[in-house]
Amino acid sequence: MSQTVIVHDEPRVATTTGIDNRKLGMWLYLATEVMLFSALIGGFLTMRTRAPADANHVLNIPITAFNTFVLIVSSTAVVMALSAIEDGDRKRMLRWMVATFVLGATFLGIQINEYRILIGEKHLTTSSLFGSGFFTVTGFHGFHVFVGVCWLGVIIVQTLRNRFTTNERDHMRFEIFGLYWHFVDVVWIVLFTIIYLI
Amino acid sequence: MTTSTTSVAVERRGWMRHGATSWRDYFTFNTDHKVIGVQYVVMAFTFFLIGGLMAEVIRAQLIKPGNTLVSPNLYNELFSLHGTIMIFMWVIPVFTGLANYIIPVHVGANDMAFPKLNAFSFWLALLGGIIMMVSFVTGGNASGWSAYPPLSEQTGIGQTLWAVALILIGFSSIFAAINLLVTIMNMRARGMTLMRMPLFAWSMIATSIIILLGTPALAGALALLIMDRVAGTQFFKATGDPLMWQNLFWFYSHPAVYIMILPGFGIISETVPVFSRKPIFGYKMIAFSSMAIAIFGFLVWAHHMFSSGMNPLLRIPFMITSMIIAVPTGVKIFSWLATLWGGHLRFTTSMLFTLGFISMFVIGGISGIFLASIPIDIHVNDTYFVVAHLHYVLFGGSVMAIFAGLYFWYPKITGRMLNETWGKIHFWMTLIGFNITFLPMHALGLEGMPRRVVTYAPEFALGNLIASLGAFLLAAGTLPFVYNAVISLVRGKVAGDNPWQSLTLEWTLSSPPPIHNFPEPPTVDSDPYGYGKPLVRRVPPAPRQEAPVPGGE
Amino acid sequence: MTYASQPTPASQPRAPEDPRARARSNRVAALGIGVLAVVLGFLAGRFNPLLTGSTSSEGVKVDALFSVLLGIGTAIFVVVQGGLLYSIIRFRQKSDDDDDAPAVRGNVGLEILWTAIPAAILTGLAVYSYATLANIETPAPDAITVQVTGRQFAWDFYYPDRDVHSPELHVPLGLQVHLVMHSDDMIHAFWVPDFRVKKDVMPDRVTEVRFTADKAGTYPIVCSRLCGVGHAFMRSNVVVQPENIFATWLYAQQTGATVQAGGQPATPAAAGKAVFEQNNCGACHTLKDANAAGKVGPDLNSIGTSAAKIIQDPGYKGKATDAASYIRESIVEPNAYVVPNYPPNVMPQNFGQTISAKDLDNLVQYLLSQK
Amino acid sequence: MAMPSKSRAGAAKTRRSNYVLVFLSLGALTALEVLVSSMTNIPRVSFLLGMSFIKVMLVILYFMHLRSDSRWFGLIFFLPFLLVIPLLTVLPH
Repeated sequence: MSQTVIVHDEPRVATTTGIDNRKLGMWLYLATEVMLFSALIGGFLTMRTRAPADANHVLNIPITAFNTFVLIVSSTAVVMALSAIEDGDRKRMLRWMVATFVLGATFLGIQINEYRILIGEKHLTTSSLFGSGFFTVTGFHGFHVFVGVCWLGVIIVQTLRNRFTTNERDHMRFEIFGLYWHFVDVVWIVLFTIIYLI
Repeated sequence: MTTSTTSVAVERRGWMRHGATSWRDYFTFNTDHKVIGVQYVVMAFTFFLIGGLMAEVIRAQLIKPGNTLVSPNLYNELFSLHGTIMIFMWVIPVFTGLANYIIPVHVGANDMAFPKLNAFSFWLALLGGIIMMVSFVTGGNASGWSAYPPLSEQTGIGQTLWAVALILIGFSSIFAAINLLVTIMNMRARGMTLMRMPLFAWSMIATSIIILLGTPALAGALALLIMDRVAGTQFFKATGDPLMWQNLFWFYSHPAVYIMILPGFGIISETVPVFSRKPIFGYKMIAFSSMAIAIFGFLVWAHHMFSSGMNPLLRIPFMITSMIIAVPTGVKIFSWLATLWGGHLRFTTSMLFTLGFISMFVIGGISGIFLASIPIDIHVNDTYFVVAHLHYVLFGGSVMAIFAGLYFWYPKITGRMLNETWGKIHFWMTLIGFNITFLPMHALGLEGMPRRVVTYAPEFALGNLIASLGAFLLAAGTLPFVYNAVISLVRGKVAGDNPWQSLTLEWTLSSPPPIHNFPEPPTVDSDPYGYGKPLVRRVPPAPRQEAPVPGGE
Repeated sequence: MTYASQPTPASQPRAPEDPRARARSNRVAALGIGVLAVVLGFLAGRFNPLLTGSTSSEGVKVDALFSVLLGIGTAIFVVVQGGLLYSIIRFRQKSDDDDDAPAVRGNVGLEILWTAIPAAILTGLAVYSYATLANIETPAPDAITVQVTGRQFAWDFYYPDRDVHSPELHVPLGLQVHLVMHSDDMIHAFWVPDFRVKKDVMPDRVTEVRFTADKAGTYPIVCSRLCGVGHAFMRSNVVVQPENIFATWLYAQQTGATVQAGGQPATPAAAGKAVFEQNNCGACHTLKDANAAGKVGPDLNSIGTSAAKIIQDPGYKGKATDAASYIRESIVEPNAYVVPNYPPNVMPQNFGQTISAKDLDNLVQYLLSQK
Repeated sequence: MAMPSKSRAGAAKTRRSNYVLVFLSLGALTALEVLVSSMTNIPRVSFLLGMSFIKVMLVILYFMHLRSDSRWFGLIFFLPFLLVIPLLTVLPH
């Protein structure tokens, strides 16, 4: 396949802080994401204060609580896969990876179904300030989950082709994916409270 | 790698390239930070010329009241795109380009931390720039570079393209910032503690932090604007909250002025000691003031909204922070003055632009204090006073610093010197043209001329005529530079490794530097400002115990 | 490799110059620049040539604040530019000299000084600015209230007590005026440069501004927030009149309005001309009869005759069947047919809502009469 | 590189039991949240925000290893929150 070579010519020099470059880069990127979601959440909250009457009563809390739980389980699956890598246990790693993938996809499925029902009931982006905020913010989050699922899909395929193993380098690659995934989970924990519960 | 590391070369990695031997390599997806740096600078300068041309059309329209050179709608599109291009496709990317070229060498690294991401950032910026130009052709943004809704929700389809382009450019800039931060934090030469870094590196840390934390707020606001325009949401419509755009927009766009000036501060902090033959005065204060600006710059944004419908009480804290933010900037200016004072000044073109920078930027800084004071700001907000202020900061400041940097590093990048005579003609035409253009605008604004108008009351005719004539001189002044930069590539005097006798690491390398920069990893035992008598060179620094920097520097 | 390995030309020091005398002359120069800064700063503040002569009592206070800022700004300007100029002249490297300067890396006292002094000055300015702000925004109990509506690209001033609308703002001399403002479409900004007052006019909320005119006369009202294609033309006037004349004007407007409502003297065309002026159509359109010379939209000088021709044109896409309905359509639904060489989406599309049915009829009659 | 391959397996084991503990707490808190959200006789919003905060910190500190990892990461990640506070304070006004 075409993407094999690149990896090995990166010089392995010690970094100034002792931190891996990619991990540092990912944390910096997450700082950016914090601001991005803060802006969007700020937009949502502003719409909410402008029209407190367009409440969230149309939303289905039990199903979404289940969906939140799905995302929490998936986060746990990621750390389990990570610890499997640390143990050098490829089989267990793969199992937890697939579990994460399925859970992520389940989350998206439930969210799409929620959208379908809401739109069927004529709750649209255009129908209220709450609708504007709800679809935009949850949609952005859903897009992040989608990106994460695709990313993990690539890793799983590479694992099946033995191009992703439990060595130290791939350990770092998976840890970086994990940081992204947990962050998306964290965002959802916040969104669940702000949009659905309050 | 078997390639010799002492000569310029190019490596092929699939469809990617690393390094350049001919001009063709500059049109490839190239992962060499030096190639990317040049790509950025050339792209940005091209957009500078495009944006400048727009400015000339604007000034030609305003040469007399009631002029009908361009239609009002085209006029609105022109100044909107002029602003957007100059900020997002000229000043920000040209600094990114210079930092790309210089920072890895400054800190003693062989490349940026993520070479592929680096190349991706450049091509993303170019894509954004192209979409921006396309948006102009399709009937573009006619609501100013600040694109206040609800107006920006009713303008043509080009406004959506404009927003998409800005999101792309924004993410390009975020990736570049991550790259620079990781490079500076993680890839410094042995012995280079934070306090031994060149000040340009400090300023890029501060700049990158602002980009990292500010740009996503703009991206979020643009995303909401696109949702409003495309998906029918109501965030910024009259039923929603148009003021929310202003908050989100300025939350990024005020810090963005520091994105556009801090790298300039960094460049000036390099050129002043070199051409004064003196150590920089107050290294730590300059470094810390950059960081102070980066953080406090986020707490002043609402001073752009003093005359808006915002909660009147909220204006007060923002006035105080806006006043105080002038202090760290003042510290820098006084430190540069103190560096000059008692030096042995060498008036190269780079030094002339450096002095021009200090002189012009101070004027912009002083008018900034006027704008921080709410009662004055209420009167001059959205007038030509603001136009004058922002050009003194961004042209008299940033652009002068950019030219100081270009004249300074051109020999390193190309291996040849720029012609000094043409350089001085460039400088004087720029300085004089600039002041003729923008000085009268202060008075125009105070007397009652609003900005963003296609025509104006007859009593402002004289001031506008002077400004327009100055703008033509200013534009003509750019031509010597273009000629000089092109002709010197072949005819310029060979530069040698260190034409300015500078002490930063890039001057220890050949000009241009070899493909992986340092044949052997450099080691550093002091900051790079050890100019002056008594010669401290080769003498170890005083046996004062350097406290180790937390985090394992 | 270290920084220290840099090649630097080492040359013998030139003919010795007494370093103490040199330092002394530099200190004197620095002191001179400081004195010059104080003197010029004082003069600039005292004789402020840039912002004076406001004709509102609030504006006078703003001008006073401006003078102080100008004085301080001038002083800072002189310090920095003076330091620069002196350095350029005094510290130029001699042509026979290739040597470095004496190394000075910092001076803690100096650095504290130039951090603390600006901080103190700026804090003082913030306090003074706040005091001025609180002063100029204080409501007066006897203020008269006018409701302001901004729309593309005209102002409407409404006196609720008398039920009077006017395209120009008339205010009494020496009385505080309280404007309560709202926009029908975009964000506009109400600005009277001579009064130093400005406030955005928002579509989603009400904003207020207060001023007290000190001097009779007519002053321009400017929209300073980009609000669309006709932004530059969105202007009006504020007429400051002694209280009794203002009262007479208001009364005349009120009775005039009543007479018009009764439908007595005004012909529909004459009333339509008032509507034309009220909506500032002249900002964008040329119409000699109304002294309008706008260039944004089509010329209306002979619209009464050309309208009939346009609907005969094969390129015409609208629904109008005669000149009157064409004119009406062009006002209410401007995008139905856009005259060639003019851009679409430029004319506001909400005149159907903002102009009353009766006014619209009159406006159509008026335009129809322009042959 | 960053992670010396010391006793990786041993560390992993203690971590794993931590993970399970954190997972259980997160699940329990989510259930509690749903319960609280329908109650009216308590300061509902403060409780919900508090629980949400605890969940977020659990994920960040344990799943994202911020508790044991380099201090730099904490600095990088929490710095933006300093700016979020003024932004979210001003926005809805």
